[in-house]
Amino acid sequence: MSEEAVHRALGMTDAEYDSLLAILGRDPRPAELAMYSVMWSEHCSYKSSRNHLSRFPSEAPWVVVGPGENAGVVDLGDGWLAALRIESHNHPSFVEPYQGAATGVGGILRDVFTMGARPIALWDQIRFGPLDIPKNRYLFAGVVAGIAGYGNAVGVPTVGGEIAFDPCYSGNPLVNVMCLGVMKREQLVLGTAGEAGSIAVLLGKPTGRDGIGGASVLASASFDEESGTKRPSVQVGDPFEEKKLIEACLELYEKGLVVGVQDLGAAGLSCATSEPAARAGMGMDVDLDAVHVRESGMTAPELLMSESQERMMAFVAPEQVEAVLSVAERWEIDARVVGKVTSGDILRIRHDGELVAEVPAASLTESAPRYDRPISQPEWLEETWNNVLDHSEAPDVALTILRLLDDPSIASAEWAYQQYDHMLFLNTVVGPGGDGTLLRLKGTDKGLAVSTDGNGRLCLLDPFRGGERLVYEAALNVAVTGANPMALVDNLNFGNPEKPEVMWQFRQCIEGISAACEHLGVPVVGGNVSFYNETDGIDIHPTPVVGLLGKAEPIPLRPPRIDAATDDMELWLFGPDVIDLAGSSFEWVLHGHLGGRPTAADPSVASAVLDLAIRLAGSGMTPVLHDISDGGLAVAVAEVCIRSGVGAELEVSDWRDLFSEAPHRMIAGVLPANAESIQSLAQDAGVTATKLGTFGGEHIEIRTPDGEHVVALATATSTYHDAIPRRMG
Amino acid sequence: MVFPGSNCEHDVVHALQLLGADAEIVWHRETDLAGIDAVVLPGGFAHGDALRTGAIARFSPVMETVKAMAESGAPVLGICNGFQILCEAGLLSGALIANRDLAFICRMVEVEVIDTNTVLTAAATVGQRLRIPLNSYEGNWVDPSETGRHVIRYTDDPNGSQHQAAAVANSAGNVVGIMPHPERATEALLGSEDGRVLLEGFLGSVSANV
Amino acid sequence: MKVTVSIRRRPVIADPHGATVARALADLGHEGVRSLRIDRTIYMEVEGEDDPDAVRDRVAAMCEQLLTNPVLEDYEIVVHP
Amino acid sequence: MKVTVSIRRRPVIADPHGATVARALADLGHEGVRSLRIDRTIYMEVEGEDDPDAVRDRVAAMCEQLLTNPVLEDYEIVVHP
Ligand SMILES: Nc1ncnc2c1ncn2[C@@H]1O[C@H](COP(=O)(O)OP(=O)(O)O)[C@@H](O)[C@H]1O
Ligand SMILES: [Mg+2]
Repeated sequence: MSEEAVHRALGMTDAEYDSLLAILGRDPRPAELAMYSVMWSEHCSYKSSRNHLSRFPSEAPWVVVGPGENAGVVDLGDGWLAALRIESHNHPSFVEPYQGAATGVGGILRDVFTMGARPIALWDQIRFGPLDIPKNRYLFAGVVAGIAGYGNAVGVPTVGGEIAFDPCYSGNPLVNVMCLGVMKREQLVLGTAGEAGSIAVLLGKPTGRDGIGGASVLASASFDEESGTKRPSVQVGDPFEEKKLIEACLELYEKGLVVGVQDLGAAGLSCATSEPAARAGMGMDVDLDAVHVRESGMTAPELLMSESQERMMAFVAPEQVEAVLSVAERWEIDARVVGKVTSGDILRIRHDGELVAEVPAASLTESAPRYDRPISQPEWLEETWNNVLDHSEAPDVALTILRLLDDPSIASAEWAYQQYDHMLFLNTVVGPGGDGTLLRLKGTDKGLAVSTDGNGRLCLLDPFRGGERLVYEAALNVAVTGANPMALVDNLNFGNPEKPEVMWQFRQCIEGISAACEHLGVPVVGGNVSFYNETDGIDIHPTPVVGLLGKAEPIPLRPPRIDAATDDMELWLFGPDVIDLAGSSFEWVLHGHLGGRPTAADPSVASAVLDLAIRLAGSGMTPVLHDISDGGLAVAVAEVCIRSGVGAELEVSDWRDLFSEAPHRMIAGVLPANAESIQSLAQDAGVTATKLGTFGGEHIEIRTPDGEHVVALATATSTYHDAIPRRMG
Repeated sequence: MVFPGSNCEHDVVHALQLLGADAEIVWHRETDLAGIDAVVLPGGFAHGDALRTGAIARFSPVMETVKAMAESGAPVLGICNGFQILCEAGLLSGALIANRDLAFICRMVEVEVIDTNTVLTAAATVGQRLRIPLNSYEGNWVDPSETGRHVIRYTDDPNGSQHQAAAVANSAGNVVGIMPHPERATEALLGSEDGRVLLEGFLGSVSANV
Repeated sequence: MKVTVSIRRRPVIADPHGATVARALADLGHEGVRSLRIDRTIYMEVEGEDDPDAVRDRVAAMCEQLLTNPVLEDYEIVVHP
Repeated sequence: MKVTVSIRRRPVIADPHGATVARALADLGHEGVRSLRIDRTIYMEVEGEDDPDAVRDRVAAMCEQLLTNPVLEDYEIVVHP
């Protein structure tokens, strides 16, 4: 095979190959070609998205580390820092759901403890096709088992997330995972190689031929013929090794034994050598013969491209190497000295005594190609906006509520989160099942709240408004626990970026997310992009997922909970009464309709409602506070009733109020004695407050102009809890 | 006692300190436990649950000393994975296998105390019902020999455990294994304080023992 | 009719538990274990005494559909007459 | 030297995995499975080509000490010459 053919087989375009020739001024050696092909891949170089990601606001006084490192880091005050990051493992999870999801968890954990932080919690955002298709049940069960299997065993609780089902994910499930870590300021470490003379120590699992399909091309072109058949399609995660790696690294940080650390993920050693060197403006000499391996006879390209899990590269001052190796030994993990940082900017790699690569370290990262791909608004969009559903006919409200509670995207996710340890570390104050998760930070009076949200239908109908509303929804979820939004990470799951319509959706979502973040003063500190989520040329709905971190200080003594309603409470609604059914669960679940144009967020209303939510949560006067999202007011009330085991009676002036998913709205359970003070709080905030009715009884009774609609609490409860188990059999 | 792969050690220490005990973490390679009056084997996944849960941990150097202490009557408590290790080590009878429904279960369960003659249940009363979080995949206790004393039982049957046993003791009552996590139920803020009566009983029997 | 299905992870796929056990054996002083892998075996009693080949085919179908993970594993069926 | 250790759970001990799989097979329309149990098999490469009996004894020692739990399991060692 000619070199040209090889670079194409490695996914490099001729133009990219030419710029590589220009950089080297000669033909690349096989190992060099291997490194550039992975480092310049979409996944590692963000070549289609970089230009757009720069649009995100990423500055704020409390941002310690913004996008560009393995995880974002923000200042929590009193010497505490939080590190957060979100990442996708969509395609591997389709190939092998258990291991795909498991290794996704392992990867995001490494991104966080690479920064010096101890990972304290995980959130999973997972999306599949409908459960009536066996393959989707298999994928769903496998992914949940994989997250549980790895997260529980590695000893990091999975305290929340999101589960959604839609036909567009049938051939392409989405598996995103977010991780939050905390550390004392002194422990912060960056992914830098440090000064000339620093020693590179490779920690963790031996390197095997994992996830290097590409290398087979090289191998068969230049090395042993049959080695192509030796390659595993799937990587197997080892949470036990990762647990030891976490403890070992944290001890290294506490003892101040490292100058920098880089995890090995995509692009393995290629990335873990070139990136830290480039960040430090240094070069590096690397000896592949020193790398500990799982299989014999691995070639240089294989060693450089291998994505074997549970590995970290530490950069250490020469006099500390002994100490580092003994920490590794105590934790019973392998550690090898594999390289030395050099002045200048050249990355030199030897294997079997021979020089196999000699390239400018920075050229693998900074000189990676960037594309401004063509962008155009889909023609079908206008049409879709005009395709509105006629709502003159009132539906059977009671039946509609049950249909919505039976929708797996709305129903209880307990089937999944019961399989996750969500209590480890004794921090979980408000766990899965409500809105945002609320964690306490032991040794302080701080609470950390996180909500992760995505909405493919909204973003398909209007990617700008959808992106904007995602951020406001996440913010409200965090606010109802009493926390102030402070930082955001995003995971951009999109279709094929070579289609101008997809790039338009991508750009619009980024604009929407950015606009909301700018208004709220919330910086984007990190994220991830996943393109090419398509099946047979059909792209998924544009599905950005945001993870928002908020801080409550002091943490509320009695934070609002979804399950705290009692029969002596009044039911209140806060926020504008706007009717918006475009893209709603009502239209989709009941009518299979996806059309119309969702209303835009209203920034000033959003701020007012957020402030009110935070004040109410802190005041302890609203034992129940729950935002209105999928399924609208009716589902929000039903969820509170079901979780609390108490009925409710309420009245609305228009049945559509019950199912409207207009933003910036929440309901509360309030003791009559507090009703007045709460009203005045709302007044001060400039938020409309409406008493809808009261909690109590065995039924959810709703009065509309069309009459009285009654759902037995018992029926609602079993419907809501059985929806997923019933389908999973 | 911390084994590679344990993960509840800090939680146990936190809870015990909350109850006024002075607790420290001991690495599994230690052999000298001088000055230590009682032992807790915390939950987690020692050695990644390779082969059988607890199978490898039982050979850790520290376990020799733990056995000696157990025989001398010192209070020894195994929680979750710690329970599994005590069974593998032969300090408790029976063994733990996968939950009946083959799924990891993390949720609040209700248990009933049925025997108060152990270091863990000493401060509780027979028939007392407690809400404590369960968190395990291999929580299904089997004891073909029928020699184990089950001292706490689930009021429902979450995992198929023989006699619905949630906690098991040796005949002397100084070695106890419990599957749910009492250390996760010691603060109202986190949802339940029912684990206190167990851990307080355990600490009580420690001072009684020395 | 007794049937055994030996299911084995492909050699190239890592087996973390096997590696951990091998290490533990060495720690316990058991020398000379060059490699160790832990796999599943399924022991079945299947109707159809008269026709072993039919039984094998049926079990093969079970393996393809449910018993094994084709992405990670190979299997071997033994029918005991 | 290749050694296989078949570890089988005592019949009196429940086998949740086996039970679940048997149910799933029936649901999928696979008839005639009278009983089904899932057990572990350990495949080892052990030094000592010259002396199979010694190898067997060493592996038996590993089984007694670590590889099996007498409360639950019986085992059978096959040394492949
Ligand atoms: N959608 C996004 N929004 C903000 N930052 C992003 C996004 N996608 C990637 N980034 C940032 O780009 C950097 C490189 O990402 P990546 O190469 O995936 O890191 P890693 O190799 O650690 O997974 C990270 O700091 C990440 O936070
Ligand atoms: Mg990283």
